[in-house]
Amino acid sequence: MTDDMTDASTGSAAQGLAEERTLESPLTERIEAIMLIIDEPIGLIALAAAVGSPVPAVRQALETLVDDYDGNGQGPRRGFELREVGGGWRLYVREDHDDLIAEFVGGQAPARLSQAALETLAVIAYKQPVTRSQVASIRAVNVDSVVRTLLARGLITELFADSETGAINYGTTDQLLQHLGINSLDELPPISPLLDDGADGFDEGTIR
Amino acid sequence: MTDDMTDASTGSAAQGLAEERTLESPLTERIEAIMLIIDEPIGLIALAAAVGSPVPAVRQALETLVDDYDGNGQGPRRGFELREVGGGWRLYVREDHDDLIAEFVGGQAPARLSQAALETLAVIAYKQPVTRSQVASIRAVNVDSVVRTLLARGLITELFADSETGAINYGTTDQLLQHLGINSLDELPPISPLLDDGADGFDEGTIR
Amino acid sequence: MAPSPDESTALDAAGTAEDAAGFRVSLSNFDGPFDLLLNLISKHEMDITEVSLSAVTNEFIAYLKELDDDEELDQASEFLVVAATLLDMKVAGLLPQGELVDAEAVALLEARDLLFARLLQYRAFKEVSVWFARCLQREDRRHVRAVRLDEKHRRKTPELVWSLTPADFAALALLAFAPKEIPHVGLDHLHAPLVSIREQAAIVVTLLRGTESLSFRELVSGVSEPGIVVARFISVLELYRHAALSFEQLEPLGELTLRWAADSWSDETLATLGADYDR
Repeated sequence: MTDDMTDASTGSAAQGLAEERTLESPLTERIEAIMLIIDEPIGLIALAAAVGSPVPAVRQALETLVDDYDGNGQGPRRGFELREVGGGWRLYVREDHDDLIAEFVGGQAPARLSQAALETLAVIAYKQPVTRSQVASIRAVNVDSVVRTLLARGLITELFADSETGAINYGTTDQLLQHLGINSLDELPPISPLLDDGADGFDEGTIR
Repeated sequence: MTDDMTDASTGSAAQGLAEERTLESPLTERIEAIMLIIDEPIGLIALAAAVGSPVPAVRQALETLVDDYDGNGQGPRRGFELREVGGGWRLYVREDHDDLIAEFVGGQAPARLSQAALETLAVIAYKQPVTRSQVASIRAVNVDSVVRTLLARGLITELFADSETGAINYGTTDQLLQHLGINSLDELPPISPLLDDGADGFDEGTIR
Repeated sequence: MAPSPDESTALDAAGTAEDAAGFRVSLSNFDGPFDLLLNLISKHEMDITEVSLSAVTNEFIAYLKELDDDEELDQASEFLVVAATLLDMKVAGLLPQGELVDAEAVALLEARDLLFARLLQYRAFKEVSVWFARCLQREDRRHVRAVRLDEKHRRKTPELVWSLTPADFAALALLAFAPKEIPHVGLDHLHAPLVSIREQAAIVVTLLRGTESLSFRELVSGVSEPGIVVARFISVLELYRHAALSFEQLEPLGELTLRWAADSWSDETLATLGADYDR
């Protein structure tokens, strides 16, 4: 019976806390929204500007979130954590799960590039700098995921954003040159846009 | 008194649930870890394989997480949510914060599809697998360039070539489902474009 | 008689098509949105044969002129689809139907049903495209987590196996650049090349003056294009109007024999020949 009482009071204390949380939750929610989409750590001041709240409040909300994710709030511990690294905040997979991630990533990325990836890479190599939509229209298929793969493999890189459209232009990396065993792009065999005189260098047997 | 009893029993039931949660939390954590690193939706079975747990357990853990993030668990509502879209699960910024994020990331809205492209897309979605000439006979206009656009956007794909005529059959992609925010083609609104009394079978209400 | 749409139907149909603002039709027997017209026709509340498609078309062209380019293209392509179907329906509707239900009449009815079906099907897809647009637009605004893999995890990816030589790579590039031409059905046959009646008349004149008489069959022998045959026939009629030739036909559908009969003929006449057919 006493236990029940204790439970009940804990319950209502927790409830009070929950209400308080609810009041501030919009700020933690806004921070979480930003955290979900950023690639690079974001500094406290930039974050405060992004969520439109004063720096001290943001700092406090970040602490709340860190505690939350570590399982020191009301909910369970999360599989990710919020960390301040190099002057900025960002979500990271909790270290406990690194092996899981390594295994998953290893299973995801095959050792060989697909035919689609290779053709896209070839288009970028010969057309660079080139945007994704330009590649897509040459290949007549969507190349978004293939471009991601090539980026992740370090075979291509983002060169610059088009000043007008903001579209990112891609080019190949030195790593590709190393794989091909050449020193510069000039050493790529010339291909003519017209097949007739390009056909010399075009050996069906080597393609498949 | 009766009320108290009810409260108490509810309380301990909730506690029981909480303990259960704690026990399974490693699974939700593992799922969260995977969710944090994927860049396309992950299907239930692939996810179960990744986290090394049976499918039913993973399905239940996903439900727990969805509830958690929606604020129906023990912690506060989160600024992100877990959605099943395009045949798999993925983390999204909660809709309430889309404006905040849009402001933060800037950039411009992607080009909208033309009315012709939308109608062609609708025909392909409902009639797939379907050839271009079949689409054209419904749309009664040449659809070549529209099909090209839809291919380049990754919304449709070439399924197979007709064994007799060699005509290419098109179908929609999982990416289209993602762009529509639905999980499968079953979620398309029903239309019955057939035939004699098609007007009756066609319920405007369900579409708008 | 084509009824003017009664109030309730008009309201009902207008309600379902309210966002289809846009093109309105004003005919002697109908005034309202184009969509409503289709509704009425598809519900058999208006007779397609009573609708002047040319009047609808004229109005539509006037309407188009007030739109900007994008809108114009969309609306025009839609109108073409619908108008073509209406035209088909009208043709089927105007053809005589015997009182007896013979095979031909049944086929005709089926053809009409088919056309209805086509119209309704087209409209169904058009309507549902609104749902597509709305979903795409809503989802465009959503933000999904798509963050590059941490360097620390990226290093765990298996080493890339690379086996292509620069020559292989160039061959791949050629393959990738080869235009993936989407084969298409030519529409050229829908636009028969224009045939000049004047040119054909000149040929007719030359042929007839060089000989005593010619049958029409001889006049068009070796010509395979229907357009040219038609143009030659029209020029024969025109030349006859100018009393430049005479013809005789001994029995109905029999051989048509042509003779050059002009007393005075100047090539200036030729220059104005067939002006009625100019547009």
